[in-house]
Amino acid sequence: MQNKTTTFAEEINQAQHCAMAEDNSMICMGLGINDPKAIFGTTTGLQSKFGSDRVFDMPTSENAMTGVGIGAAITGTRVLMTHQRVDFFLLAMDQLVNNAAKWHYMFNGQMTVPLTIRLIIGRGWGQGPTHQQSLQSWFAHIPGLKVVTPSLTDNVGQLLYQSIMDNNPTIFLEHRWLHNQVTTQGKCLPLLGEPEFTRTVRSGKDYTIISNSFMLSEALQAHSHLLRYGIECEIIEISSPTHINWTHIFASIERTKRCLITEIGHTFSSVASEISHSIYSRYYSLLQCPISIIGLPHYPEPTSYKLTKNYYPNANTLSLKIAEDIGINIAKINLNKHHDIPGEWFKGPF
Amino acid sequence: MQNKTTTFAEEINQAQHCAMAEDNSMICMGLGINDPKAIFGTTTGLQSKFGSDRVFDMPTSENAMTGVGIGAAITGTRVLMTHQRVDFFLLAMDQLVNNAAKWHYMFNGQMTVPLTIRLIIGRGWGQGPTHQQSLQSWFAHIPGLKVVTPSLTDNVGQLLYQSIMDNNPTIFLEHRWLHNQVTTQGKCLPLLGEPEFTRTVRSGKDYTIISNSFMLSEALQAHSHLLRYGIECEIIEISSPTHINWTHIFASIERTKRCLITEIGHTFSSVASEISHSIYSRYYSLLQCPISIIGLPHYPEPTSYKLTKNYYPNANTLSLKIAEDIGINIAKINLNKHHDIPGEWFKGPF
Amino acid sequence: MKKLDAYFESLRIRKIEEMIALRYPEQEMRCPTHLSIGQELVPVVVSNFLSKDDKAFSSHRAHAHYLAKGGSLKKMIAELYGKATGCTGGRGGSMHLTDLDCGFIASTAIVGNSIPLAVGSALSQKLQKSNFLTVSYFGDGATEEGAFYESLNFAAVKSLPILFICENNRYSVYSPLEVRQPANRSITDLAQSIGVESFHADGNLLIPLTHVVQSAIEYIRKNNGPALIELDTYRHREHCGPNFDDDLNYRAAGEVKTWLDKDPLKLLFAELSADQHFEKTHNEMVSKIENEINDAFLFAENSPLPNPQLNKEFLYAK
Amino acid sequence: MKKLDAYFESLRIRKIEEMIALRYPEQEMRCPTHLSIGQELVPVVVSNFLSKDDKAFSSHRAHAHYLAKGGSLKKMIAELYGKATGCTGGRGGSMHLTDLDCGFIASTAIVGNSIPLAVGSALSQKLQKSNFLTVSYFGDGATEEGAFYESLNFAAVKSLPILFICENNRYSVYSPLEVRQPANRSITDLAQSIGVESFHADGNLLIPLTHVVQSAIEYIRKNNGPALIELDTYRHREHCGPNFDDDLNYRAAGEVKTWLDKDPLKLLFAELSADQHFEKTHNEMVSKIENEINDAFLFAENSPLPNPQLNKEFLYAK
Ligand SMILES: Cc1ncc(C[n+]2csc(CCOP(=O)(O)OP(=O)(O)O)c2C)c(N)n1
Ligand SMILES: Cc1ncc(C[n+]2csc(CCOP(=O)(O)OP(=O)(O)O)c2C)c(N)n1
Ligand SMILES: [Mg+2]
Ligand SMILES: [Mg+2]
Repeated sequence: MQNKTTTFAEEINQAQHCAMAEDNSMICMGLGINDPKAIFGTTTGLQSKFGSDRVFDMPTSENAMTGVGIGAAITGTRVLMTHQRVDFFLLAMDQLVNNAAKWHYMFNGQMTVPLTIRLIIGRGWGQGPTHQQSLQSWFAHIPGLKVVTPSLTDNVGQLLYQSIMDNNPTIFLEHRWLHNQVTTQGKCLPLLGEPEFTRTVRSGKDYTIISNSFMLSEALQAHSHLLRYGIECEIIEISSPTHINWTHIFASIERTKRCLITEIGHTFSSVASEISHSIYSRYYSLLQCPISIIGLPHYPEPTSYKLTKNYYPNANTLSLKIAEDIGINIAKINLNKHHDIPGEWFKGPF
Repeated sequence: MQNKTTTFAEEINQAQHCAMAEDNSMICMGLGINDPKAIFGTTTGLQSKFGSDRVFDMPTSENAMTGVGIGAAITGTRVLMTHQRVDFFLLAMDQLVNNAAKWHYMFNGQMTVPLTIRLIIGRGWGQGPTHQQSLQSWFAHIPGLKVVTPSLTDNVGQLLYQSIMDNNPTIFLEHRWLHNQVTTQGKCLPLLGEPEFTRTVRSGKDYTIISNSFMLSEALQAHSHLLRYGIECEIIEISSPTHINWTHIFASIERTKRCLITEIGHTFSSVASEISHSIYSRYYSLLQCPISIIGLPHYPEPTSYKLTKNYYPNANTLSLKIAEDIGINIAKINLNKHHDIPGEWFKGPF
Repeated sequence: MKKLDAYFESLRIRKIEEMIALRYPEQEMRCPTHLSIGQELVPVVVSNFLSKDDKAFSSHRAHAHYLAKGGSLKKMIAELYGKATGCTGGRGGSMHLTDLDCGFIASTAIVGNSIPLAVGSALSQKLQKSNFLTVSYFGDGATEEGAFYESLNFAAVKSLPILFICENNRYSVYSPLEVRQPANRSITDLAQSIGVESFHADGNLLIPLTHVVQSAIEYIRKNNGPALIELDTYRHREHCGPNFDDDLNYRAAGEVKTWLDKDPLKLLFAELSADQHFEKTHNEMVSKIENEINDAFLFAENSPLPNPQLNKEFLYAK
Repeated sequence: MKKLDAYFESLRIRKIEEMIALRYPEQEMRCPTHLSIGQELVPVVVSNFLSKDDKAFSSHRAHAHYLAKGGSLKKMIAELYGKATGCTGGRGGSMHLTDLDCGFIASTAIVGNSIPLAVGSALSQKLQKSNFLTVSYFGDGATEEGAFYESLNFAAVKSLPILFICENNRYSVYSPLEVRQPANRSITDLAQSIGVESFHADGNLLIPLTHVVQSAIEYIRKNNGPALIELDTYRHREHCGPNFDDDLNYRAAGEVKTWLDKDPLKLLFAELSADQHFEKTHNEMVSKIENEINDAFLFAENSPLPNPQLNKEFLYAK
């Protein structure tokens, strides 16, 4: 039983079920939350279990609905809202930044905002310029928001459950390509545990990779590939860019003296730039090579299959850069698959 | 005549008059554009000169009006829109990011977006949490936007005129406290000149200060103060964070080997982090001290006079940090004035 | 609502705001401040039908809404003075008022932006099966924001117990309605066609105002659905700040005169003065109000300043 | 509009989309694709009243709007195939179509987000004193966005020459109107009360549809003011993608049947078939259409792929 497999999407689903059961006041809303596709299967069963007062579909009104979520949250209702793409949520920045982020602060601690907003990052199959933005760097720039960026099936449930139960406004940035990621159930961290927002997921002495979201999957592949050449990379997962444990990162850099930071979105003025600045400011005289940031190129994503081939950095981009920093030659991994789908199970169209 | 004084606001006004005269298709819109206060005096005379078809007030509909501006721009109308605070413009992020920034790119160069959006950064007199945000780092993070951040009266007219005449969507971030900044008219750069987006405004061999917007005024004071101690700071003005001349910056760092970057907004994932990352990645083994970033603390601005005393870094914050980096002791500048007003001329309330 | 109560409650708010106006030039209330002078009767009548468990939200022009709902005067004045005893300890200023004890949840400074919050509060009330409602105050300008429209739509879809109060004072800062809304726009009809039961009255006249508020609240309680009231009103002074600004001529002199003649306090005073006992009551009440106001200003002035060392506190909730 | 023209123009679009549906599973058109099958008659009739100098904007479901306006079929299919010859060279895909030659300015993928753009285009037309107008196509879901409301308000304030076409197909993805809009909502009445002259018709019936489009366009040209038409319509297939999805039961079987019976092509075919010459014309037209479609697919397949080396191009305009 303990070893049955479970997916990232199932863990997300489970976390919502448990939170709804735990807090009777909690509500879940989102476009299509109870439709036949149940937001990529992540909201299955919620409405039938908890009723349509607590779990409901809503109008295409991202801005006001975010305000409604905040208004409900500050008056005693725990709220979880889901959007199928980050891009749609650009309509709600006023409510997010001017209200949610500042509320607890500007009313001097008299109210809290127990609101979590799941935003799904799209990728592939021609999502194109307006269906694939990630914006973790925007959210992390604003004081008062909590940003959570899960990468792995073992802790995604815990991260979501704890985000929901936390009394701060939280942006939960969920990558579409992780939904089918599998792990064995026994390996999942308990929902009730305290999340470790900065974790070492692979230990190594030669090089530090700081990563999150789908880029961590690429980092894991790069890690295995480089091991064959005797290079031991340490991978540090940043599952909350607003709650980084700097000591944890610094300890790794002191050992490896080399580092690369992945960025799930664009890199200019990004969380990665910030991490780089912090590391350099402490260890600039210790480092053996410059810190690399690997993220999206500085232009919108085109739609065509052909044009996106190299838009997303992958395990090869990472491995080659690391090998170069260390000064060895390596072969490329043979990534014999379509670059625009997460796996053969995906047949489009969304 | 040439030497009559002129203000930052007058230069802004003049640039708009000239642009409207130059391009007959151009329109100007904004809340209160033709009201008795004429947006802090910056839009005076536009409507009476160019008529109410081309210069008009508008509904409080920031989101759609931005879309209207884009729609007009792509169909042959040059557009200038003004908002009295950056904070209000948070309502328009969908139009800005999903349309304006990407349009030329995603339609493969077939259309251009000659749209400039003046956003005024508030400060002081209890502007508080929702009337003082700057967000240059957000805008600069998005590929396809041009961000312009004027600091000085001598080039603000040129920067605005050229922004308007440029066929790219441009965010013109104008600091409220600069409006009364005075210079002699002869010192203003010609509107028709090509802007130098990265300029050395003070030369010095000991230390590089990279700055923009109102923080540059503080940097200039720090510069004079430090000169008394024999410290020669070089001040580099970044009047467009999206169009940085890196060679220019790098040349300065090679000489001074020390540097501080000011940030007009919050510093986490900021333009300053990005500049720091770039400098370090090239010169980490050359630098004699870590790069400092000086911007707003990581919490919203409170309103009370008492609570904001140290919210904004000033000339002393900069001088003391620089003196520390260089290893000398200096006295503080006596800033004998209210910290929440730009000058005695300001009596509230907005 | 009783004339005498309506008059004195409005007068109290008027006098509070006049004192703010009087003392604003001392430069001790250092924050943008939007006075409600001229518009007091609306929240007085609305609040007359509410209890502490009903919630209220408002905008930048919130003083009268806060006070009428029962918000602490001392805490409000202390807030304007940026003191630790202010209703947000000096963090929010005039545009961010709150007094949870009386159900005044919050005012916010971005036009239209507290309307969805109020709808969220009504959603909470519905989910909690409470019998109370939420009031959302905003101006005519706010109805131009998509947030207004989206909020009304959702409130109607979910049949939420919310009363939208639109104080139509014809201006958004200096901009008249004509440059912002179509010529024959009726905000009442608009709201009705969105799906919210809508009413309209002159906000300066006690009897129709009372009647319409009562009808709307009865409607909400009976139908568990939202209602809106559009009320014609007028602000006497400048948009933001303590002064009169009719020298700027953005409002026609005739228009200003008509509305000042219709000042709700003037009208009520005239009616009440017919009663010979009124003068005495009036004098008593005025001195009571003035004492209360003086106390509040003394309280504010003597209150400690907040401690900037605590500026980091409450960035995140525990 | 003439029955025969309406029929064949709609049939052409239907057959194009059916071919897309047929070939989509080959996994060569790798982008989200929203078919208009069932809703073709609306843009066919609207476009019948437009010239190339009238502009059009649309949403995610744009194929029929683009084609009816005169957009190049070859460029559209090539776009779906991600080819260099596509209308945006492969950058925008199915959701970002453009053909400036015919005045189809753009479709965009964020719900409601092209409505303000269309208003901006109408503003340009008014400023340029042109006699042309702009059409803005969107769905029932888009009317829930504040952008819709704000756009109509501004178009009314400025009396802009714009025709808003709301294709009410009752669903937003799988969500029925009931969970998104109040029970008795009429989009037509709503738009009217915002200040836009509004009309309503069954989008499946040629005669009332033609009539209403003609009236609205006459109104715009005569009054220099905006108009809106709400048209009842129905999409036959899934929201996004090539398949039928009624096995999912999100639409009642009876409802689906009623609407399929009212398929505008079916109705027109039945009427036209009364004429004995029709069969011949029909066969000729069908083979003409099929040839055109085959050519377009061949063109797309044989077109070169775009060059990713040029990916940086056009980030900024010169
Ligand atoms: C989104 C936004 N846009 C603009 C402003 C500037 N502003 C502050 S109050 C105001 C007027 C609003 O008018 P109305 O809603 O009628 O309220 P009134 O001031 O008349 O009470 C404006 C435009 C703002 N605070 N927020
Ligand atoms: C702002 C935004 N929210 C959500 C979506 C996801 N989405 C894409 S199409 C669609 C349905 C819109 O319904 P409607 O406007 O009625 O158009 P239809 O698909 O019925 O033609 C939705 C919700 C989106 N693209 N943009
Ligand atoms: Mg008003
Ligand atoms: Mg629809």
